[in-house]
Amino acid sequence: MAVQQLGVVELAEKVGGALPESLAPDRPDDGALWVNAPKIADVAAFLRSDAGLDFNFLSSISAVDYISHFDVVYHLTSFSKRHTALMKTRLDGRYELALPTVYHLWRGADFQEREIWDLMGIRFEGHPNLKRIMLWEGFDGHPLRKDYL
Amino acid sequence: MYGIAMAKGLLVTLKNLTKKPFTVQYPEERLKQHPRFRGEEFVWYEERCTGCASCAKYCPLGIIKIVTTPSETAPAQGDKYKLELFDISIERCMFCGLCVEACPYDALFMGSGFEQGQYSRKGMVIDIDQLRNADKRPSAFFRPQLEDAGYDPQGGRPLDWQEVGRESWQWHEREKAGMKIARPVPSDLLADGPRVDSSFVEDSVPEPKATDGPAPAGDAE
Amino acid sequence: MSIRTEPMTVNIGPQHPSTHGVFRLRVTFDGEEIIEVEPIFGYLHRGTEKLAEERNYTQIVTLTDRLDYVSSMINNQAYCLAVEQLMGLEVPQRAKYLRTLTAELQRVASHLMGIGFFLQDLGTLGTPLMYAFRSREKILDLFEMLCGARITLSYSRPGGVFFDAPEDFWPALDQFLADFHSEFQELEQLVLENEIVMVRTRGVSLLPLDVAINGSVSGPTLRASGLGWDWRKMAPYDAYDRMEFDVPVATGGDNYDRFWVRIQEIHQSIRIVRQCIQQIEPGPTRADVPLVLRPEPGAEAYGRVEASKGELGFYLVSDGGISPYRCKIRSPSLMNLTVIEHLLVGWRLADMIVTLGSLDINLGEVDR
Amino acid sequence: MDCVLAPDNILHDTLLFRVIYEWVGQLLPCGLSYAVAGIAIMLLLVNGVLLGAGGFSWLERRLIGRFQNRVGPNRWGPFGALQPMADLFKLLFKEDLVPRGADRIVFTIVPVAMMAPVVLMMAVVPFAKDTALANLNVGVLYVLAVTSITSIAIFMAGWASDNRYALFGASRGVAVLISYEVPVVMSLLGVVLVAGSMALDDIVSAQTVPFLLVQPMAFFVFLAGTSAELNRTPFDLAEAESEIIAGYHIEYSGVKFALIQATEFGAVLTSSAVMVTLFLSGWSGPFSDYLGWAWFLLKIGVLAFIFSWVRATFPRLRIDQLLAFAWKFLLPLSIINLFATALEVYFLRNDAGMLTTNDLWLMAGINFGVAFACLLTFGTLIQDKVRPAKSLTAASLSSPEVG
Repeated sequence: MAVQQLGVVELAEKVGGALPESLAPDRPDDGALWVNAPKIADVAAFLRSDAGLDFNFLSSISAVDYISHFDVVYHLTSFSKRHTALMKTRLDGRYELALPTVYHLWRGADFQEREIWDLMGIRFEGHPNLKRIMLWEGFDGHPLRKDYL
Repeated sequence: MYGIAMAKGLLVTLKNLTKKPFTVQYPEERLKQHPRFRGEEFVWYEERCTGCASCAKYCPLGIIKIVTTPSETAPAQGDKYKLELFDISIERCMFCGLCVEACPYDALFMGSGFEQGQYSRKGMVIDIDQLRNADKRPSAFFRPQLEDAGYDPQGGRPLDWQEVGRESWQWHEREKAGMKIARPVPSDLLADGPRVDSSFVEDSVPEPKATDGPAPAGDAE
Repeated sequence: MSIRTEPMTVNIGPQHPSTHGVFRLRVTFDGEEIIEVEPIFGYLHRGTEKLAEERNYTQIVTLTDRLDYVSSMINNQAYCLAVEQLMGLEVPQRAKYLRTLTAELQRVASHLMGIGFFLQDLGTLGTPLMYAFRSREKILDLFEMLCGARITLSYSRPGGVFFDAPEDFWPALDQFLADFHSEFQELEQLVLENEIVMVRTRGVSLLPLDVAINGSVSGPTLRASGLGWDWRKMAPYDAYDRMEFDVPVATGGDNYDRFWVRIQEIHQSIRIVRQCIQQIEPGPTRADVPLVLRPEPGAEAYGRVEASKGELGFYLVSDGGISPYRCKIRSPSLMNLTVIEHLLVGWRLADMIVTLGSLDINLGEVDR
Repeated sequence: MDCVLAPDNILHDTLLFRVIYEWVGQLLPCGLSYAVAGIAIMLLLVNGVLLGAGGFSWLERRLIGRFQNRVGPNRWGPFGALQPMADLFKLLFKEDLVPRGADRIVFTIVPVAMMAPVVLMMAVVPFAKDTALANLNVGVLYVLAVTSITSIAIFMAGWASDNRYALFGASRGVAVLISYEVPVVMSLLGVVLVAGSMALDDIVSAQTVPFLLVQPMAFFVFLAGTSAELNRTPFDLAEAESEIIAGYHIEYSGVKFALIQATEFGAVLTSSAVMVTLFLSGWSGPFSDYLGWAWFLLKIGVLAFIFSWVRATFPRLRIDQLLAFAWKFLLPLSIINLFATALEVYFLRNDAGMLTTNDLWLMAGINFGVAFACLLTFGTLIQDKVRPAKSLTAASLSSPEVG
């Protein structure tokens, strides 16, 4: 059985039922589960622990700079249920951006969150070791941002 | 029992002691290079070049520098530019061959050498005169017409500009149909004396748009 | 009477023969035993993701060559899959086979290198490494035949592969497969059951499955911990859905198992190559795509493959321009290093080097 | 002034010394002549060892090259034979760096301290009939004593370098040397028992049957122990290239590095020489009255080949495994060997306390049996640790079931 991407409607239903007000409305219909930024860790914990979903593997975390806002994208995989899902959240503005960490759910988030902090400048609250990873401490700016030339 | 596998290992190395070494003693012996080898000495045919700078635009590193002026004779001869500068600074070149792929006129080829070591960075820039005077043994990289002619840059003779183009047969048709279709080898590639292909101008000058914006290589046609 | 001891902090790397590049570990030792590990990255950071934002879609292929530079073919493939997903391109059948074939050859080459350096780290004087290189060189020769380069290949392009294989590639490939069997057997005889290799690697640096999954570990490292998760099987891309192959799984999760899984994967890769040769049919090798691609604005794609080190993913976001708006690279080597602390603490200096070798990281990919 | 060496002089049996001494003695006073002859012999010895080290470094690199299916050094001179010269000149002209934090004096003494035991060891080894520089009656003891200097030199190097890798190397090196000293000494006791003498000359003449056959276990223990003391794979922990880069000599460069390297290669030769003398019946062989040196060199060559062969094949052990190997495997082996030999000698010797050739053959048979039994026992005991790889079962290769 090949791996399927989980339909967003089904996913939203489950998550919305368990964690009301965690899903962000009015987001583009791109097959992703749009989550309110402060709730990201809660939703992640639900996705991780729910027996029917069981997303035990964090494939990747990416951040995209849209100038007016940032999107943070989580690619999740479930080894047992053989499905994947896309979870997104949006951070408005460009300064003092912060997001709850998922480090404690998936240890694999460690370096990726550090990388996003390093290169994109999004702080992950609760990450135990949020230092720069590719660049050195004291580097000025976050080079993957669109305004960094 | 303990030690059996270790003894086996000893036998393996002992067996290799008697084998002929697989390494090649480089300056004296050389590995056979395939005709597609992407080497350093770029081969450029000024006669074929229109100065469209597709190669420069397509270079991921931007190491090709081209300065052109409209030639005085241009209106009479078509839209050819006069090249004043054609520098390839190969110290930063990564030999991806995208410039060769981008060239719509088959004017630029990869070379086949790899021994252009220099003592200074300045020496690593191939300028237009060097390109003009360079040995014209083009690599067959992205040039199926050379491959079909069985041209070997190592052993073959230098090729003239009329011999290297793909204008005399419809290579892109074959590209879409796959390798297995038999196709006559263009005999003009093998001719001894240079032969002016009168069909060249007519066949291969594309729409004028090719000079602005990255031009599609032949396969888009 | 007690002896007063002091922990000693040593920088292993960035200039160290066995850190596989410019990886640096700040390790605190108690005698020879490791009590603290801090990995430090970035010595090879070239800003690939930023560079990709200024290159067009075809030019980025050349950047991917330089990620995991011992398996460029698979990187090209992963990137091209992402672009094709982004553009909705249909890849010709022959190109799919060629990609599968070359990717498997590249996997063999990469694993040979991984095994060779693993054994080098174990302290062999380069003998298994030379035997591994003997075969790897032949693969590189095949690649040179195919695309004119040996390491930085750029063979796959969005929409297929850049060119069909030359006629003399196929006999050369057959010759390679014929030679490879005995050469690789020699390597196996030399090390696979060697008692010193056994005592050095069995039960050392254990990686339990739950730690591995939680740490986003993938590839042979994950499979050595007991989960046969292989994207080639789970979400077949290119021609893998038509290939018959097994996924080697070991349950111990120790250094030996990681080594063993790689050895077995080489056998499986050769199996796939043979099937490709049988099944491949004439046809076009590249979809009719222009050199400069322009996907729809707002389109995004996550293309993933099972690279030689693990799950390699490219997350591309387009804004309708000729270059991606964002190109995120999910590199398996970096993710596999998440568990490094778990693997190293409590073991000795000598084990540390071997464990690093068994993870088979590639710094081009870790730092990008 | 005719100087004649008194027969009770320790160097009386050394033909070369006596010739030089008596020839120079015609011109110079006897005391001076003694010194000149001594220095001449010393120079011969030192240069001989260094030359041998250079030659062996070339040989080993060529050999390992071929073991690895490549060529090895082949650029300079016929078959690259002048490669050691090229290496030497390169190293001589390199800058001689001393780290800032290093203990300069100790740091500088180290190469000499390392070189000394290697050269000193050669003093008692008989190259051919009557050719030992000094036929000490405690030759075996002397060899063992002299080799122990190495451990001090290694520790000096590690401590003086002000480098943590060097410290690792040094502490490993010392641990290894101390551990391996014990089984090596124990294994030699068996040889001494059979030969009935500690003088190397007597041991050679006692070997009507090479002691390799009479004392197989002792030979194995000695070979393994020597490998460890020489820092050669699989026991090259002290300078483990892939772990602590060069270990105790990580900070050495230029001439000092050249000396340390020469020591390492020279030590292989001198240890081989000792081993040849103790186990392979030294210089004896057909026509050994004239061709003793050739036999001697040939046997050294064979041992050096084995050293290179092993080095080209095996990975390295870990420090705890290495020490366990010494204490839990080699030491019991050598003790068993010692007891077996002692019993055999006790029962087999004749009234004069001598063993005949037939006795030696009998002992060879018994000892091989004992060795085989020991190997079997120990092999079974450690089977768990080195159980063979999982066989390629269907379960481990089938399409995965994820749960």
